Amino acid sequence: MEITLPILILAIPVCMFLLLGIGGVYMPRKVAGVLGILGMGTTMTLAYIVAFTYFFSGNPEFIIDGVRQQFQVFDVTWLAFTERLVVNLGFILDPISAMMLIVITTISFMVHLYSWGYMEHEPGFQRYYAFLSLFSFSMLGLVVATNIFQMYIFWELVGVSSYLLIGFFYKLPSAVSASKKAFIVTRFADLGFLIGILLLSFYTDTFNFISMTSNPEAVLSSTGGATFMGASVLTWAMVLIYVGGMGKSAMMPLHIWLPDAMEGPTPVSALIHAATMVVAGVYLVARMFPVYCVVDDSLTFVTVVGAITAFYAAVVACAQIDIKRVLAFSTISQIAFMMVSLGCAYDQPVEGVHYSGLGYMAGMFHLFTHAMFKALLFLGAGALIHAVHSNDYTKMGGLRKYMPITHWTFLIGCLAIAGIWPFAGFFSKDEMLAAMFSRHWFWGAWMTMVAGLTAFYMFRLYYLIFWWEENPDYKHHKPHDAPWQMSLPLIILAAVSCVAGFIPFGEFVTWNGEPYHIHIELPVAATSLIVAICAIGLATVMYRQRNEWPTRVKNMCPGLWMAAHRRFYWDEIYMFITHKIIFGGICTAIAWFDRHVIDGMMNAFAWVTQKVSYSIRGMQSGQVQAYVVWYFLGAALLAAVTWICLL
Amino acid sequence: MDLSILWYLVPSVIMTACGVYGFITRKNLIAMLVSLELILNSADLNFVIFNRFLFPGSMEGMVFTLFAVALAAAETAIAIAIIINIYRSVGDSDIHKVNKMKF
Amino acid sequence: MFENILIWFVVIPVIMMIGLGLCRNSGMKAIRAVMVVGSTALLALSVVLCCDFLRLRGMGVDDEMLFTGSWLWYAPLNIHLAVGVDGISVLMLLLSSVIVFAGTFASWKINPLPKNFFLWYCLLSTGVYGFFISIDIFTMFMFYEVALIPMYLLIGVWGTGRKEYSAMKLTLMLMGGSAFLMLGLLGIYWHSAPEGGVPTWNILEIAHNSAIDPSWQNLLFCCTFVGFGVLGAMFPFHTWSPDGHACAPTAVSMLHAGVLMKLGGYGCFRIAIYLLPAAANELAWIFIILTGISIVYGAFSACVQTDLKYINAYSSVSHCGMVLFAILMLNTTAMTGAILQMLSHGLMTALFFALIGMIYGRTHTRDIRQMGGLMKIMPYLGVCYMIAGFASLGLPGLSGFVAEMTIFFGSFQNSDLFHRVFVITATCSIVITAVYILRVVGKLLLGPVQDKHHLELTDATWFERLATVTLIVCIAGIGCFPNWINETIQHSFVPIINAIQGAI
Amino acid sequence: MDFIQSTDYSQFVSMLPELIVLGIFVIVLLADLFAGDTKKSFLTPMTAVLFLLGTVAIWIVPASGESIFGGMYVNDTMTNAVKAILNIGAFIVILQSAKWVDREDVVIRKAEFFELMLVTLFGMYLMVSARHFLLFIIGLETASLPLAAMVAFEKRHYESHEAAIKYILTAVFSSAILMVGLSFVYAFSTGSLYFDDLARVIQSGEMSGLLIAAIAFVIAGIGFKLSLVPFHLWTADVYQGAPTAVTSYLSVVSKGAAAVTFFVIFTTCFGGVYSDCWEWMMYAVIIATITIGNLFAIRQKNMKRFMAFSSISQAGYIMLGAMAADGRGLASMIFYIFVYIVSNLGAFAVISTIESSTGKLSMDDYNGLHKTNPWLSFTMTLAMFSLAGIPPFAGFFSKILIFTSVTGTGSMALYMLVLIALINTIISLYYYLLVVKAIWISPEEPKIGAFRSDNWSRLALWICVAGIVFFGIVPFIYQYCVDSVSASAGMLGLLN
Repeated sequence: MEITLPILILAIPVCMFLLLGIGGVYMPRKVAGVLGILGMGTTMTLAYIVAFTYFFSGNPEFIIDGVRQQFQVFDVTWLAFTERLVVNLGFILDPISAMMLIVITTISFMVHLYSWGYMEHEPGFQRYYAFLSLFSFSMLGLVVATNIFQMYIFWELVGVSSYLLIGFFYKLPSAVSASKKAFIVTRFADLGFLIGILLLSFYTDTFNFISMTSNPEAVLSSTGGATFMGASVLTWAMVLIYVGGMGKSAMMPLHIWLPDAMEGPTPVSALIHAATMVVAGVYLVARMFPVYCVVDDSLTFVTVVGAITAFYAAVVACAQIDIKRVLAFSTISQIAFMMVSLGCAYDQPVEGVHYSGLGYMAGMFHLFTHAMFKALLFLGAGALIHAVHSNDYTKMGGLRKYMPITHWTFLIGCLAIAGIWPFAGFFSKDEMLAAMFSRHWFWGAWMTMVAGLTAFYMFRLYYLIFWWEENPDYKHHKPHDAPWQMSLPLIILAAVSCVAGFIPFGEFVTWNGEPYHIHIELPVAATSLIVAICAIGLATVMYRQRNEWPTRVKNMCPGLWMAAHRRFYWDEIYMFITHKIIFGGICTAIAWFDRHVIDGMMNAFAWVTQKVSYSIRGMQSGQVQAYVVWYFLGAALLAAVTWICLL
Repeated sequence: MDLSILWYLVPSVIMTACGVYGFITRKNLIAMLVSLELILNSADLNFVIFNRFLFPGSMEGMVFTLFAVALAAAETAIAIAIIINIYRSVGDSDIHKVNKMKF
Repeated sequence: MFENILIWFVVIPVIMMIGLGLCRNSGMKAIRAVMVVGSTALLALSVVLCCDFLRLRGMGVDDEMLFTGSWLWYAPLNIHLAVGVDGISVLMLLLSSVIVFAGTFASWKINPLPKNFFLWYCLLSTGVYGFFISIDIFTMFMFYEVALIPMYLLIGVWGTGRKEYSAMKLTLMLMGGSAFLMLGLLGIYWHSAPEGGVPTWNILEIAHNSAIDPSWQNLLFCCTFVGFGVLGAMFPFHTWSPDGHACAPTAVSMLHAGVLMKLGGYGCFRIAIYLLPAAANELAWIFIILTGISIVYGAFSACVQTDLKYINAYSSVSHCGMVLFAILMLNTTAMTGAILQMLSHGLMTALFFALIGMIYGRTHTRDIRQMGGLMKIMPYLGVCYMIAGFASLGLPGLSGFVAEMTIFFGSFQNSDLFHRVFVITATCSIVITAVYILRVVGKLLLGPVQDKHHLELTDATWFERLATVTLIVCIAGIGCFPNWINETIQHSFVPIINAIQGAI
Repeated sequence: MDFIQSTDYSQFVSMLPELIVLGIFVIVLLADLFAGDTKKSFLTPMTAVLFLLGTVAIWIVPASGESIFGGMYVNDTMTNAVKAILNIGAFIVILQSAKWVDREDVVIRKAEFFELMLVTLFGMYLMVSARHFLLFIIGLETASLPLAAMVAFEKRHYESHEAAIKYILTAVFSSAILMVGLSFVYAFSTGSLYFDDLARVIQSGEMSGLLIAAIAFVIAGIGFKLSLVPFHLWTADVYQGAPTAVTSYLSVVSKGAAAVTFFVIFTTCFGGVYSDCWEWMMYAVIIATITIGNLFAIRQKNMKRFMAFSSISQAGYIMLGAMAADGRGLASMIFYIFVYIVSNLGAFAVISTIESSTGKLSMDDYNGLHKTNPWLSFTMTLAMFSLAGIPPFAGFFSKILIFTSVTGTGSMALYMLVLIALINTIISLYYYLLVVKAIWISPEEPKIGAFRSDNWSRLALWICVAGIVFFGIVPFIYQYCVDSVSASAGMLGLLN
């Protein structure tokens, strides 16, 4: 395939960023918006063309007797550390990158469109579109990375664009601190990523994904069985790399930045913190999947972290008041789902498991569907906030007759995430659970429970927003549906969420490129469906209209509720560590030490010199006779000492 | 009886010591000058002695002494002149009164 | 003599000084004219040199030094005025020219005594250029000191705050360093020749003779490395840097942090390591510990400062520590990273100090607690400051990232535990850097406006924009297309690495 | 008897420099006598011009290179070079004293001032050329006694008298000690006080307490003129009290002559016991000199006293050349002296100009000087930088060259000595910068109004500035020192 289109896919957003970033100040906001949308639209179409060529052209570059190939469109040298260790910038086409191209460009375009309505009256409209383009560029660069270093580069770039977008309302201190928090936490994770890359590249002498994943055993052997603190070096490397993923994908304990990130504009949350950037971690694991498989411990680590996070986030989501926070935690939990399902995948046939790579496929599938319906939910939430001017469900309630479009689309989103047939979530979740059961019954059961919780809190949210009871102040200002630029994306995404489940995903995306025919695992599907429906029923009972149940439940175990509401005090712990220990303890101490000890030493020299010079002034007494005494003694001493020394 | 060199050297050493001691202890400028002369003379004495006892063949020590005496005279002259100046301006020839400049 | 292009790097500033001497003290126009013409000429000259150099290298001329020239100066002691450049010096000259150029515009409205200011400024740049072009350690040292002393007056007269104290401290500490340096150089000179040969000051000859016996090398290495390390702000000899930078006027901070501190790193590998390789192999660990400390130490101290200049001074300690740290790793990649870090740190710190100067010129405070929301008031400066910040915390696409990554990957080549531990420690600095940079950005540029009087302030003027844009373009240029620089540097390190390998 | 017969009075011809100085002396004397007691305004220009001509003559007329009076007196290129350099110093002093000697209470004695100065110069010439202790002593006294009169020149100032008495007493004492020392030396000799004969006698290995005492006393005696610690204590008071012109003369010219003489004596006649004995004495003395001088200079406020201590520590640096004790060392020492002359006289020229115009001498009076007298401030700054050894000014080169020559001997001890000296340069830099700070940085309003200094001192200032700026950059002066030394290396049996 020739190089033009891929180049353009990356070039258009970055040019748009420069154009809007530098020239934006001088152009009216409408122009800027239109430019941004058009740019993203073109990128989307190009991405579609590329992806479809990849999947359907049947070109031997892409598919050889039914097995999809990894194909590097281009791969140019950027920086040569040594002769062998060279950083390239390139564009890889393989099932997951093609799939991600579609996801990213679609959601990004939707958000561009939506923002035109949503951000209409905000100052810095042009800047906003510039940042969106920057983000799209970085994210696309990340998914098409041909080597892990390129991924790291764009990893940092998405981090900074997320920083910029979270802090878009930079006059609000909360937004500023949230953006700072997001950047620093992910940066901390990236440190792990970096060290992981250092280790890996030191042994394998390459950054390139294909050469690493094509024969992972070589990677293992290249480390020469080196171990550090009991674990093999490769395990360390992969775990550290995964730490980077944990940061971006908000796995525990590095999840704390994501809820705060909701300070950003809602479309941004939909784009970055629901659909695309936060799944970068999943994408990373998927990229390196074969290498993870050769060191099983790291894969187990992935699974465990995912499982804990999924449950934790789901529980916390049940006790949030801010609707965006609820969605944020549900995002965390869903990403954890994908992680677990990746962790449960095998890369070689296992007896008793009819398809070993199922977890991988399912995880990617869920990534795809989740992107769609979670973006839908966020955009819906955006519409609500747009109407009510508050993130808080206590300010809402009974909105269904005021905002029908929002209501229906939101409902579809909820059903999808709850995993109700025939919505998208059902299929992907079913596959994932099947994969988990095939690894170990425990994972399956555990995650089924989480799925139940998911259904519960989503419908709690849904009912509290659209039913419960009408908020009295609708009298003086009546909420209404959003303008078309905002409704259109909602409808499109809702439609996608309805049908996406029927895509034969396994035909396109599997860990080794061989197609796989999805079929419903009836027992698994049945259980998960039943659990979900029960959860929804419970939610209906509790929250359909105003009643005493919620308070009663809350009072049953107030401590638990409070803890869940305060997210089990993770932020407080972090606050303590960073401010009290690092700032208050280390930094202040070091600064003091520098000023008073090190600098004091230097001043002490000067001081001592001054003192000495003052104390010996008596020598110059102004008395000739004293002078002569010094003179004579000096001469005599000189003679005497020399005499003693020499004779 | 013939006197060994020591008989001559000891007095000169004593002269030196006295000179130094006197210079350090006396208050009066003139007295200090006198003690200086003592040291100078002891040096001259040394020269003469060494010449006489060690190198009877040559005359350098003697010549040196002659010059040294002359120099001593010149020094004394200038010193006296300055002492007079001091006496004029201070009204006293006490060395302890001339230590305005110090440290 | 004047047919050699390198000489002009010293001649032009001298001409500028003469020209300034002819200006009247109040003739601001004439003074500016001289400075602009001169600094532009220097910039052009270094660009020409750079292109010419690359052309020659492209033609396959691979002498160690190009454009060499040597003129006997003090015959009895075999002192020459010997010049010559390799890729590194060329880049350093380019850096210096860029910063001198930017500094000229950053100090457009300097007062009082603009004439004297620029006189000393030119003397300073003479020293810097001379240092980078000379390959005779005597003249090198001479230019080194030429570059040091004007700092005293530049800070003392035109500075702010406790300027007298800081100027004196800076001068004395740097001179203290150069005392040890001098001793080391004398030792190198007298031992430079093989038995019975004529001792020489010429770097290439000394390296070629490699006659210094190891017992002496250790002593001399410590002397020279400490001597240059003081200027490289190596822990614990760095305390001149915060005070000095905090009190210096804008252009001087720029030139000092941007170029002068690089003299330290440059000297460290050009003299200490290249001429004393055996000792370098043997004693590197001591200084690895010290520099490793200063990386983390500087970063941590920067976290709690409230004065903008102190923050950048401490971050300079951290970044320059990174330079020396990488040099001591004694392999091509890491040392290349060190040079990249020098360039990048030079540019971005210059940018930082320029911006701080501009902000200070408007708000008349450098205390971040008294400022806030400046992004709203002066968006241009705010954006530039953010770019500088991102460069400093190593954002891809800007120079800092390239430098740091090269350093990390290079340092990681040394596979023993000692090195590993310190490399990991060094990598931690990327997080701490992010912390203090974002802290400053958040307090200074974002958030609500703290002081209502700031609302009347204006954004950058044309010359300020010119100064900043020049630097930003260079930063982004290195950040986006690092490889040609990378290759140039790597090629220049070949002889040095060979010397080190040969001495093991 | 045969001495008389063999005496050949044509020998005097090869004492050309001395003859020239004496000639000028006589001319000035006669002019003074027969000119009647007008203001004698022609005296200064006449002396200056004659002196300049004499200097040029000394410089261009090649040295006879022969030793006369049976080797008592040597006139070779080295001594010629030194004399010429001393002449330049004296010339600058004449220029900068021009205004002072026309003050109404001095003017009647201005001829005497010049005469005394010429006499002392004559004495120094003898010192430098002497190869026999008798001639050396005569030269020393001729050089130091008239200085007492010059110090006392300010009749109306009490300080002048105090300075004079302190000077004369200590001078006589030290010369007495010196003579005692020489008498010991004589005891060693084979009855002759020729340096060469002594050198043959005094060989390493055969050390005795007497010899050590002798060497110590000689060091003390010459150290007095060089104001080495602990023989320096007169320096500060005398420099402070004496007329500024005399102070500057004392601080450079007599020091220079003494330094070279010291080198000659200790390398020729005591050369044999260099490493056994006096190397270590001088080691201690030099460290003490540099350090103590610096430590005292830090606190000084009176500029002349300040310069006194700075010159003490400078003397320590000069004597480093003697530690090298070889041709390179001597050459570097002479070069250092030359550079030191222009730098120090540059500083003193500024001080005396300011003093004679405003009578201000305290460092605090210099605050903000640059506002009123930019050129004087500029000169002072250059002089301070040069004294502190800052490139590209001459002082840097003299310092580095002398360090280089000292380390050239390759002994570790001398490396350490150089390190100590280098560290001391930091302290010295500190107090030199204090002056610069007062001039440029202190915010107060200037206490010294703008004034226009007379042309003589202008000329002096210009010469000094030119010297400070160019002596380092143009290498041929050092080359000249090296050549002259190496040409006359035979005359003085240099070590290694």
